[in-house]
Amino acid sequence: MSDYVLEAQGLSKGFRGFMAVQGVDLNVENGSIHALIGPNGAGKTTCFNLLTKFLQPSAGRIAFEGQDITQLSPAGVARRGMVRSFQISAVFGHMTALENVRIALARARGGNFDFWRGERVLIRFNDRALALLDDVGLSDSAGVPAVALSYGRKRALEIATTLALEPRLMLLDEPTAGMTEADVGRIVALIRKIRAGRTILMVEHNLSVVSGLSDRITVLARGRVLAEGDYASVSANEAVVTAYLGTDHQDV
Amino acid sequence: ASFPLTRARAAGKSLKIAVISDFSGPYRDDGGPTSVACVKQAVADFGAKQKGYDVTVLKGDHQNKPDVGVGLARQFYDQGVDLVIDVPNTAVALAIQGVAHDKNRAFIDSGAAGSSLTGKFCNAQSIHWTYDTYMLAQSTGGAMVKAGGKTWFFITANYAFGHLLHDQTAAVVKQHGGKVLGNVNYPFPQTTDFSSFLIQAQSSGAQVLGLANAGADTVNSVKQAHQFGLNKKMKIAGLLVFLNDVHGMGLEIAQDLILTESFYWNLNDRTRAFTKRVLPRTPNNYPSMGQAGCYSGTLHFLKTVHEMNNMKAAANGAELVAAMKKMPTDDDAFGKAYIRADGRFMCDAFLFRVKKPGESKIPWDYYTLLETTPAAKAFMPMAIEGCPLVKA
Amino acid sequence: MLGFTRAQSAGFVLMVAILLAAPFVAYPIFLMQVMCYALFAMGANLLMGYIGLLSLGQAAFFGMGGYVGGYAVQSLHLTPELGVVLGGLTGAAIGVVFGWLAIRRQTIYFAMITLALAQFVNFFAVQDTGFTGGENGMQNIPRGKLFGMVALGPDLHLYAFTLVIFLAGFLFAHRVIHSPFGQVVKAIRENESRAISLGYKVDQYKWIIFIIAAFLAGIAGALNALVTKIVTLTDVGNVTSAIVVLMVLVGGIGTVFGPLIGAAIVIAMQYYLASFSDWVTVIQGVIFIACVLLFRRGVVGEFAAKLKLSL
Amino acid sequence: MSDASMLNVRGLNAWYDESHVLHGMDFEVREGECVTLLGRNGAGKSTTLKAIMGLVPKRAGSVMFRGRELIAARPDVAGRAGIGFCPEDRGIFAGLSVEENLMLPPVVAPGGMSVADIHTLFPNLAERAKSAGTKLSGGEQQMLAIARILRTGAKLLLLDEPTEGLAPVIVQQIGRMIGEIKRRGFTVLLVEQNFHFASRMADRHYLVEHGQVVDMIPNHELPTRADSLHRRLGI
Amino acid sequence: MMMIFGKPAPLLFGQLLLGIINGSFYAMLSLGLAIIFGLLRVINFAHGALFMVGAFVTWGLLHYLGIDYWVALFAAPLIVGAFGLLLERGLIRFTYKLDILYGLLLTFGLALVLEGLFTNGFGSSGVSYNGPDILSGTLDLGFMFLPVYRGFVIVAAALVCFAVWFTIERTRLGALLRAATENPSLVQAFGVNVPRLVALTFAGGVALAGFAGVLAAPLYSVNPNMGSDLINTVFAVVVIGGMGSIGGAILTGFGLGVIQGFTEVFYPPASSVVVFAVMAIVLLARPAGLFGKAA
Ligand SMILES: Nc1ncnc2c1ncn2[C@@H]1O[C@H](COP(=O)(O)OP(=O)(O)OP(=O)(O)O)[C@@H](O)[C@H]1O
Ligand SMILES: Nc1ncnc2c1ncn2[C@@H]1O[C@H](COP(=O)(O)OP(=O)(O)OP(=O)(O)O)[C@@H](O)[C@H]1O
Ligand SMILES: [Mg+2]
Ligand SMILES: [Mg+2]
Repeated sequence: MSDYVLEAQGLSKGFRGFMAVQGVDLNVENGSIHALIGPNGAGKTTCFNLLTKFLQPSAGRIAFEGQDITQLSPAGVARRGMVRSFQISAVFGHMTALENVRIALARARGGNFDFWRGERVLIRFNDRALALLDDVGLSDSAGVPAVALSYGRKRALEIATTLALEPRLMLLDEPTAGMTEADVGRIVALIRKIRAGRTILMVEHNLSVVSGLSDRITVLARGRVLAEGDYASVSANEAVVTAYLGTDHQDV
Repeated sequence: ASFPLTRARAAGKSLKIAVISDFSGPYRDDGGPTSVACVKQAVADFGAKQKGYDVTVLKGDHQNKPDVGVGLARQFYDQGVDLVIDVPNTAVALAIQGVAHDKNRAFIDSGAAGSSLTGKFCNAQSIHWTYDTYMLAQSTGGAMVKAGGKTWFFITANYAFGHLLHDQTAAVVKQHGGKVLGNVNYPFPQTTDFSSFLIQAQSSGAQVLGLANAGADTVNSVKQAHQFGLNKKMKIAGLLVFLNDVHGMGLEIAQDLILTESFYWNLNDRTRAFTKRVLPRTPNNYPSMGQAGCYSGTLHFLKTVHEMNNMKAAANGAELVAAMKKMPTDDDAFGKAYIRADGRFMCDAFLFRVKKPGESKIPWDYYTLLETTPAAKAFMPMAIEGCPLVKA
Repeated sequence: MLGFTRAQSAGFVLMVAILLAAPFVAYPIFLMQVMCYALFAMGANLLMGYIGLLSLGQAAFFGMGGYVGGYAVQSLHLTPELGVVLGGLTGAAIGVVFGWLAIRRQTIYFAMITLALAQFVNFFAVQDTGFTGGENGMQNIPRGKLFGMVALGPDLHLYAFTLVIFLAGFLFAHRVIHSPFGQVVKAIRENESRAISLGYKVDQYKWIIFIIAAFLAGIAGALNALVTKIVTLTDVGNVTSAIVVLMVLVGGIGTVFGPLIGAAIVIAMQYYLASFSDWVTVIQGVIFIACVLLFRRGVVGEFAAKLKLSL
Repeated sequence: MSDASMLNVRGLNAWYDESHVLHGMDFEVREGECVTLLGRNGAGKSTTLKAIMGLVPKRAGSVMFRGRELIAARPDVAGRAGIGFCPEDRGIFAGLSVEENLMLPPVVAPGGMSVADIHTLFPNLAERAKSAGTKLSGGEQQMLAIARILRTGAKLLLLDEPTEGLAPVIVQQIGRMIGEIKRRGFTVLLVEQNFHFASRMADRHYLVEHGQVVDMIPNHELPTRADSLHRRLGI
Repeated sequence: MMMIFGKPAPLLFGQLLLGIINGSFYAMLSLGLAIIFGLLRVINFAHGALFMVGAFVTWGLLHYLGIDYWVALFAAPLIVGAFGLLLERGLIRFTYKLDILYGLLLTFGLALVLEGLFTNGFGSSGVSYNGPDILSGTLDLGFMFLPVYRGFVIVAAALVCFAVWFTIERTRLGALLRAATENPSLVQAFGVNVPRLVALTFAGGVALAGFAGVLAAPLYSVNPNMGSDLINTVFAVVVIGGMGSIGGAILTGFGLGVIQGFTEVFYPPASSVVVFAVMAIVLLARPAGLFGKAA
């Protein structure tokens, strides 16, 4: 088996003649935290959508753990162990935090169509669900409907839900977007904590998060890969500075 | 057992008649309030009060839904209604005819066209008044071929009623030596534009355009035929047209249309007298044949009950209807007629031509009589109808 | 019990008590029709209330269930319970096909696809005079003998039969909602993409609900054929599709007892408005408008909101 | 900088359906100033801007704009009175071209920037005038959202997180742009998450917590008031 | 005679033309629906009923006031539009914040009320209305005789459709409308009185139905159900074209008229169901309709 959990070659996607992603190669090393950065509209979210099959690529192929997943359905991709979060926070609003996590656990433990059984069979997932909520610091909110949680806590809940699937590869789309710096710190700590035993691919604009967490960075611009490497090499790259970081990024 | 809603009859002779009809939909003008008026007129003409009867007239809107019709009829019968009358729309009529049988109460259909009412679905409790598809076909089809309309093109509403009308008329046309050059089955309902079919009719070169449809469809077909100038080259035969439809088209457009009705208000002194009596009850709508049938049917029902002079027997639908069949009918709307064993009311069929605007002298003066087909020839012989009552 | 809340259990007991007593004070045929339509509406309620899909073609399942059920009893001389089962299976079978086509679409597009597909069934029903009887419909359907033994002719016998099927359907629908499956369906309604990203095959869940709704509609149609002894084009028509939506709304979308109450109100309206004759359509229209402007949550919904209960 | 009060908000309350979000906001913006509202997520910053415009379902209190009470006015009245609003989500219209987006808001008073001026300030917008609004990159969309309220002659601009989710390089551009419009005499009420950015733009900062103003810090006092900032914002 | 698929060529040319004429009614009605849906997110089930009202108003103007066709051509849409304004202010606006379903239901109820009232007032067989004399008679086109009035309908409909399309896609007013479709509260914050704009738009859409009603009065039976017969097809047109798409509604309207026209020659019984077949196919292939934006 190769060192790469995820290998994408020549990934492309056009929307009515406009190429949002064009010939992107992306290799994510096993056990690493890999960041995808780039200006707005560079195609980062689109890449995520392609990798998780929420969009069908116009060209290219994707392999996860050495197996071709280019033709899989989004649910199929998730079932293989590659799970995403969303740029806009995505929780099941009118279900409690506990129920949110339980839904994911139920899927991980077989996923079922048994409409003839009572809800109570779900109770057996409670312990594990509470443990996961505890991991992300939400143990006191288990019974709270997700809509009532603050923004930062919603993101944490989303991560707990994702973790419930025990994914081998997690794709996080701007996990800290729109958060206060205190919340950002909490999420960064959480990501550090959960990285053990899994690989993480994330899109992020917050450079301190990127520099602090990521082992490797791919910079996208106008749908193409502009540069790749660790933070030091990428931030020194002339092209990256003009296209993304700007000259005075140090003090932002 | 469920609530025994037996009729708590007062000592007096009380009778209940329910008009089940379309009061809010497309057949309202062919039945509806005018039918109720005609029924009430019959009660008055019979002299119910003077003869000591307490007659109540009820009404119900079947909304063209058979299950609503069934529900209504059941409820009416359970409330002690002795006669349900009118019911345009063959599907609803058939359903109610079944209820009448189950409840053993009398039913007179005047508004529906299907000849199957006295065919395989006939029963001892039901009478079909006024007209049916076979009679329309005989009169319009037969008389027109005789008058020289040898080649026909049909525009047919694509449902059982349209097919029946088409098939029966086509058969009559052929039987009289005519020829059918073509037919289109158009979707019913949902068709408002007939121009395509009219063009096809025109290019067939037929002499007669037969419209096997009813109501707004017929109005639309005639109106549009007029626009395309079809009426200049072909005769147009409306296989089921009521006076109200002609009124809705206006004479400018309807002129020269050929059609059959078994009643026309301006036919003779008796029909005029009847119309004069009933008009105050129905100010905006002259009765057409279906509504006149309600008058005639109600009157005959009342006369029969009176004749039987036994309210208990009269409450038995089969007995009552049998008595109605025995007694010949006579009234101002249809003159002398009778009811056949299968429940078919036997009246003459009149072939009319619609007047030109200049010919019409008074309001609603629309028809010129062309031919009369006697009842015996107009209606389907019992032998081929397949009514179980007759075989038995 | 059965996942009922306490208020729902009380409601259920009350409902059963009322339905047991009802035929002795009210008109049995009316009550049976109410139960048929309530079954039908329960299916539609699953679609509308729990996955948020509005179908404008439910009559296709109801009507075809009725035709097949009626045909089975009338022409094949099968027993009534088999007729009802066949009706349900017919509904489900059509539901499998229609659902497969429609389920990928949302909102108004879903509504329109279901409308279009139902139009084909309607077209078939109008055409085929041999099987469906065209616009004359299927008339004089016998009620037959239950399991070949108990004659259903007497209204009370048929009433008992209808009640049993209705209650079974009611509990079944309730179980579906409160099952692990139902939880996933709820999650899908809340956030579809997220459910997909967790690995749920969302389309299959929707499809199953769709088929269940069609199955219930088919059962209801066949039962209704036995009750009214007729099946006609109205049963497959758009008006019937609209009426079942109205029932769900009047009763209260997404409520447990809404379909029954909605069906009772709408059927009663058809029965009792009929004597207003000329004004039937106007009054119906006014009721629609009033529902939207004044009782948006439906009768049960408004009532439950007042009492702060889930019913 | 004059001392005339442009916007004076007193005891502003706002509700979304049942939830009470603003609990008596008090603050003031003077003519020519740039003032920020700082606060954690959900503190009610965006809601404050929306409440000023009248875009919340229910509000109470007082919103005086240039001596005129707006608390009972419809949003279009606030717009006509001369308040320009740039929402959190930018609100670029997908069905309109860039040019149509730019020309959409009606001119409400003389003294707005001309289209030519705007095109010099944002050359990108001139280049892409004909393409659909949402085909622009995030940064360009943000520029367009600000540019179109500069045209109308509105004197007070409400900007809600103009830098959110933007690449650093774009953030710098936006920063320069806000500096430029300040120079041109516009008054700005800015909601920001990005504290460093805010500190370079603003004259004064209001700290918002649970729908109330809890502190006000003039920009030059920032270094000495770090404790308050830390306590309130975790910075 | 030249034959195409077993049918004489002139007949087919004729059908093409007739299809376009029918299509112009679809186009005008679906245009109004598309505008109303686009801005108000209301699926106006009362559209057919308002079309019917337009035809009755035309008849009423002549019958009671002696006002002839040419005046009615302008007056009737105005009257129907004004009526629409009342409906919007009095009823429809209360559904804006609700699920789309409620607007649909309310307008469905409205349609029932209107049809019921007109049935009670004027009966079900309808009233007679003849078009203006100058437009009576037929034109010989070589392959068919075209009633002059139908020719007039094509021209009038095409002009109105173009004018509406132009207003919406090419003018500032149109830009405001389109923007308000996407984000009404923001447009209002810019200083535009959106509620008034919305009310006027509804009135405008309804006036289009009224205009179609005037054009239809001399052509079809003027009866209370004339609108409900058409409305299903018109909805299909809007959906096929892509909900809310103006150009889509117009092009699909004409296109579907033609498809239906040909079906009427080759297999008449299917001519109503063909619309739904097209709709099913289009929606399966293109979820948002032919010209709709992907949701
Ligand atoms: N469904 C779509 N249809 C048309 N264009 C799209 C679609 N989705 C994305 N795009 C376009 O593709 C480009 C890339 O978008 P994408 O969302 O991937 O950017 P991003 O890198 O995630 O940006 P951001 O940092 O702003 O989130 C943008 O120009 C966007 O307008
Ligand atoms: N449309 C809405 N309906 C109900 N509650 C809302 C709505 N919009 C915002 N809220 C709630 O109001 C509160 C204040 O929200 P607001 O958007 O004003 O916060 P903010 O300070 O702008 O936060 P952020 O930095 O995340 O943008 C939050 O608790 C939020 O959940
Ligand atoms: Mg993105
Ligand atoms: Mg905000």
